[in-house]
Amino acid sequence: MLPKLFFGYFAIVMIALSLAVITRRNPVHSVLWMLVLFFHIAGLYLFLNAEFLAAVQIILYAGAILVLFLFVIMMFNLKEELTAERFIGEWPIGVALGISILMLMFFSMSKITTGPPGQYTIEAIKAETHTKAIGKVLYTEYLFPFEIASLILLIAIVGAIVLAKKRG
Amino acid sequence: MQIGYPILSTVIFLPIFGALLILLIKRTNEGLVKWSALLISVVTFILSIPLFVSFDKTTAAMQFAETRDWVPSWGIKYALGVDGISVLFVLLSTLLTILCVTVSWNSIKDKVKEFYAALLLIEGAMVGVFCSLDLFLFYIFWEAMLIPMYLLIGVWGGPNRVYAAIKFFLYTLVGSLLMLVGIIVLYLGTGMSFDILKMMTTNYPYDIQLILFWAFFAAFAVKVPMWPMHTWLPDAHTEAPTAGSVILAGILIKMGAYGFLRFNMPLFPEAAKAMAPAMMILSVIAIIYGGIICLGQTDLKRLIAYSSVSHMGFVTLGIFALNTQGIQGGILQMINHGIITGALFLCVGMIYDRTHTRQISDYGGAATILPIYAAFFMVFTLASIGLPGTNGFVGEFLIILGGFAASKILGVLAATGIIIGAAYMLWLYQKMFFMETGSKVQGHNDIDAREILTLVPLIILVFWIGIYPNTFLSFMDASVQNLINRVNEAGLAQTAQQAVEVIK
Amino acid sequence: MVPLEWYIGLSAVIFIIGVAGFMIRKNIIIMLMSIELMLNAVNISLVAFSHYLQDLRGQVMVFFIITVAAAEAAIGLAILVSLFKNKAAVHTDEIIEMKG
Amino acid sequence: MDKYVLIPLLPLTAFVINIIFGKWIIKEKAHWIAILAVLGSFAIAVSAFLEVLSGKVINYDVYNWIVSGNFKVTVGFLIDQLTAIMLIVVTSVSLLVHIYSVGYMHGDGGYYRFFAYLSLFTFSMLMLVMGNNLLQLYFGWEAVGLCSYFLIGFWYEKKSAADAGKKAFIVNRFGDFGFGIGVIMIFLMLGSLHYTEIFGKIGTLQGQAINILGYNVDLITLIALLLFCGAVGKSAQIPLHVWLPDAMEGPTPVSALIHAATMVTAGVFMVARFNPIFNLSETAMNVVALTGAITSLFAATIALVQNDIKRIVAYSTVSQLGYMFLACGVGAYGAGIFHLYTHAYFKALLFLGAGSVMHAMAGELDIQKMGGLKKYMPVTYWTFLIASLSIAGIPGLAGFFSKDEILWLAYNHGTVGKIVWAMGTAVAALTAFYSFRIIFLAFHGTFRGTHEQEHHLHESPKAMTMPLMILAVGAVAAGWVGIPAALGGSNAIAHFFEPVLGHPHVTAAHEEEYMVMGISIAAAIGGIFVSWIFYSLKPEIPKNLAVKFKSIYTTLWNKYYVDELYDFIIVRPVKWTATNILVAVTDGKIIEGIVNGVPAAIRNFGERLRKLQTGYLQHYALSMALGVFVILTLVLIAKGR
Repeated sequence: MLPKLFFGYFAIVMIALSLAVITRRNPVHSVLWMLVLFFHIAGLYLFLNAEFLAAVQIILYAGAILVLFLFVIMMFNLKEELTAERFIGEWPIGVALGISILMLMFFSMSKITTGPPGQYTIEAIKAETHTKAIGKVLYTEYLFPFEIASLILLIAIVGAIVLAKKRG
Repeated sequence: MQIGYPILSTVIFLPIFGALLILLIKRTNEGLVKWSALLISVVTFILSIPLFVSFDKTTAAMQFAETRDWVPSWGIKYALGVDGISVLFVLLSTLLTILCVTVSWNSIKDKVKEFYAALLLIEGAMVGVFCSLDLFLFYIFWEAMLIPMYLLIGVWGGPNRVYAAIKFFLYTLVGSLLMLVGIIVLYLGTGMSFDILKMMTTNYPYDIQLILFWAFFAAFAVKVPMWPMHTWLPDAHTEAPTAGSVILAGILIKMGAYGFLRFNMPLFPEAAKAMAPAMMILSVIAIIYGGIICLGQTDLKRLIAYSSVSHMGFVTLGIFALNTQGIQGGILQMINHGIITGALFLCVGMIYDRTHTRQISDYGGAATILPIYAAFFMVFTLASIGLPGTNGFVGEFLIILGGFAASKILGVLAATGIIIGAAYMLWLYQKMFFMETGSKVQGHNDIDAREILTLVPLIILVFWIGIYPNTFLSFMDASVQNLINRVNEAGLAQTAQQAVEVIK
Repeated sequence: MVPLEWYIGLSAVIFIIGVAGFMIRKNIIIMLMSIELMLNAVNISLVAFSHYLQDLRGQVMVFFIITVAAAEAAIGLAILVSLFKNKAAVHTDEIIEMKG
Repeated sequence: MDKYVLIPLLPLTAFVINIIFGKWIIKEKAHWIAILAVLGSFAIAVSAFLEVLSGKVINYDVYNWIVSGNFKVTVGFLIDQLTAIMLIVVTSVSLLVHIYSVGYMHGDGGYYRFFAYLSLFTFSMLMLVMGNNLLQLYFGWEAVGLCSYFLIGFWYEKKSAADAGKKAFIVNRFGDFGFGIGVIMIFLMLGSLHYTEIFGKIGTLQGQAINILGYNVDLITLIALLLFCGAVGKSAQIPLHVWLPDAMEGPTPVSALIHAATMVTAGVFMVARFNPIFNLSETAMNVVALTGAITSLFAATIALVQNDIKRIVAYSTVSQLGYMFLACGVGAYGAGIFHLYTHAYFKALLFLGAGSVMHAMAGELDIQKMGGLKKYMPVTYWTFLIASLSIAGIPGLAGFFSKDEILWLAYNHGTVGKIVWAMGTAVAALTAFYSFRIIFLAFHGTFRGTHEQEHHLHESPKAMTMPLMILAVGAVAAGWVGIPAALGGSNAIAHFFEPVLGHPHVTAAHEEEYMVMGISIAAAIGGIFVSWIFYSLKPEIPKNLAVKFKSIYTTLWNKYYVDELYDFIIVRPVKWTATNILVAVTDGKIIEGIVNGVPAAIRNFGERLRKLQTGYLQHYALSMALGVFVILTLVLIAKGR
């Protein structure tokens, strides 16, 4: 019962926070609400025995990406933003479409059938520690995608510099 | 008949590589661009001469054949070869390209290296079309040719060039797409093979033949162009630069008729036989219609373009007469038309370089100012109206003979085309060269040595074919006979096959 | 034990909120944030699957997604910066060069 | 290689040399090459003639021209009696005209060109008469037409000359159209185009009919008439006679050579050559005879009122050609060719004489503005007079014998023969009248031209009068080879032709022949007499007549309005169709409409579709979401089933 209650709290708060993120007029507020959301997601990860991911979530998302967002927002004229129209004229269509797709998703959820469980039981992970377990998988089975991921990051760095650099 | 190099591949790819090479030359160095284009085209022509010299005239089989696997999993091969029907076109292509290079020497001043590269690319693709023995390869060359031609018209053409280029492109593309569908059907019907020779010996059911016949017809009839798909031709010719018109008239529109001979007839013999009367009627309409409409033209190039419609009507008439004289005459007339109309466009280009007008009414009295030019133009005019002793006569006579043998009425109607032809060509000649000298003609120099040298090879061919056509007719004998046998016997073979099946 | 469906349902809701945010907001920054929302929603379901199927591959996937999200945010914001420099616009109704 | 090939080859060589080098190197010496070549041809032709005279017939192939399947044609030569006489006519007249032209064309800018064309013409004409197959005949046929085109339009700066050349070529093409189809029919029916094989097999077609648009037509008649079509065009018979009078725009030597002596007679030659075919069809023969007779009368009446000296002679040529066809039509091929042969000399003489007059008059052609030229140019006068007497049919001169032979044989050829004989005799009277009209108006009386013209009057140079005199001898003596038996001759020429052309056997008595002869002599003398009264004695009579019978006069003056008729029913409608229907409507609207209509519809659709492309990011996002929704729905429905 306790886990369900716990989950219920998380779920309600996270949905509320998400809605806040997309509805706030001031982008800074959105970012801040998002920060709170990310902490909650990290919490949910802990709840699911993914300690390493929880840490990454906070360090990377909360620490890096959101800060990046904030920096960019600082460059813009917030005053204008506060008076501008928030939503597009066709927003009800968007909402309706979103709800429709959501209905479809819920409808199809009943058809989910899970495959056979794998070898990484909670006990096994606990015995090996989560970080070590995920590291093992990452550097053996997923070595090649890992390298590619690093390449993507490299390209992102170069790209970001090229794009944001003043033309001259 | 052992030749040390794969001659067909060389003739196809030498100009293509040459074109790439030219693109690497520095833009400002126009002299080098021109000379290397000339060199490449001349070398290509020289390399293609063995086709003429060591061609074995006794067999209908494919000669100088080359076969390599290309995409084995899809049954695509790199197969080349020529027979008596196609060999002359290869030679004509390589010859005309040289003349196109020389005639454009001074008239193209803009984007020079791209122009010559496009010209050479077209040459390679054209030869490829005539040599391909694999339908896939054929289609690639067929479409590849379209792009540089489109550019030739669209970039170096006259004031209304974009419209003309797009019209040309759309027309041919629509036809080609229908053919593509046909090719895919054939591919499946031949057991996953694009081998043309294999298709030539396969008998398809009659209904399929009929559908495929029309699919291929769409592509080829547009190219020819048969009436009523001809309206792109005057626009394209009028707007194209001289070299473009020459290539267009000389080779490109021959591909349609060549396609009839290479695909429509041997692949779908029964359908071809059944559709022959319809084709002949369309041809005769083209002859007369194209001729009469010439009388109403005011634009020099447009008139010659419409005369092409009329002449190609003769060609298709001969081809679909389905007898030896008709088909041989048709093939010969294709060569003739390539020479004559090619030459006429060269001539028009030369005078256009001087006067910058295509309006017939602006001319007059040119024979006084440019006597040598007038003499050359006269010879081609006479060849165009089929005067005996010139090549035009041999072709037209054989076609009318063949056409008359197939259908008396159509033969007679086609013969009226000769009267009309004389009427419009002489009318044109009179307007351009006789009577008082027009103001725009005044004060120009006669054609120079370069231009004379451009026209002389064609003059020689005009009389060579006119006086001793057997040099060329003998190339086709075996292949044409083979084709006719195929068309005539296909029906029998099919019935025999059905009979065997019934017995089983 | 919380059923798997709950996690997926939560993930779906957040995903759709992200989608809706992307669709209805004019501000490009918010739109980029909506994308982050969607990615996180997917992450949640992946981690949940990983947990329930006792397979670490889901978490590895999340790891990659975070990487890509970081890259995406970097590039997206860089584009935004250069866009702002050029047009001083952060609203989508101000950027309609693609109008036919 | 043997000498006969050289007959056509020499002029061809001269042509090639002159046309290529004439402009820069040869220039004023062009005539040497041309004359030497024709002289060589003439010499060989004479030797060939002598061989034929001794009974030899030369027939051999040089090389295969066109071979296609079972169709095979060679270039080859046949020299029999018919060809031999033609060779003599062509080369001799050509030689004289060449010499004459040295004087006539002196100083013309296109001197080398003129001689080159003359050589080319001689070559073509020789190919025409020497060919041993139909296609080679056709080759020569078209090639002489081409030369005629070149030479009529020789002074191309003049619109009328350029028009006349074009008209000649195109009108001839109408005839050649029929001729070409005839050639093809012969090949399809008989499988060969060689004379020997055609004549050998033609009998097998007798009685066969062919179905044309539901009518059964006798095959041989059809073939014969198709061939005759060509002859009608080339020899300027009704209804294709319109080009010949206009052809007088060319230099006069050309008119003499091409439009009087040689090319225009090619039609007669062809009909005679194909006499085995014509003989098999009564209908075709009658058509030939009547066409000839009608043309003859028709042209003669027009000639009565014309004032242009060359046009009168041209109409007289048309008329005389009609005579020759008349002869062929009654089976008297030999007589026809005989007339062709004599006509070549006296008509060439008339033209060259007219040229000489023009030379003196500085290009003036109107006989009303001449008069009294006798004393200024005696050689021209006397030679012209001899030619006129010859053409009028005064006994003893060449024209008399050939004309008389034709009329006599026509008279003996049944009903049709009687009709054409009557017409022929009428024509004889008219011919005498208009020929002497020229004599009286131009050479007698007083000069009516301007002062400058009168001052300029002179006899022509030697190079021009020499040929006139030689031709005058021909105009007198050429007929002596055909003196009929009734006048104590042996009619040698008829016997000479008999192996090739046959000879109708006439059993009628000499008395009857004297009667026919007497009528035609009377007609000729009567014509001359009336002419003398009209134009020498009482010049006011013709003027009064012209006023009195105004409608007839204007009809004749306007040549029966045939040109206008053709212009109205053929030229204009075709041009109108070309510009107003084909260019404007069919090509411009219908085909282009369809062709441009489809892309236009597509573009229109595209224009509307483009509106969807708002450029608004969210709209794309919305449509993406919509797509996701639709696809998901479809997937779920598909899975649910």
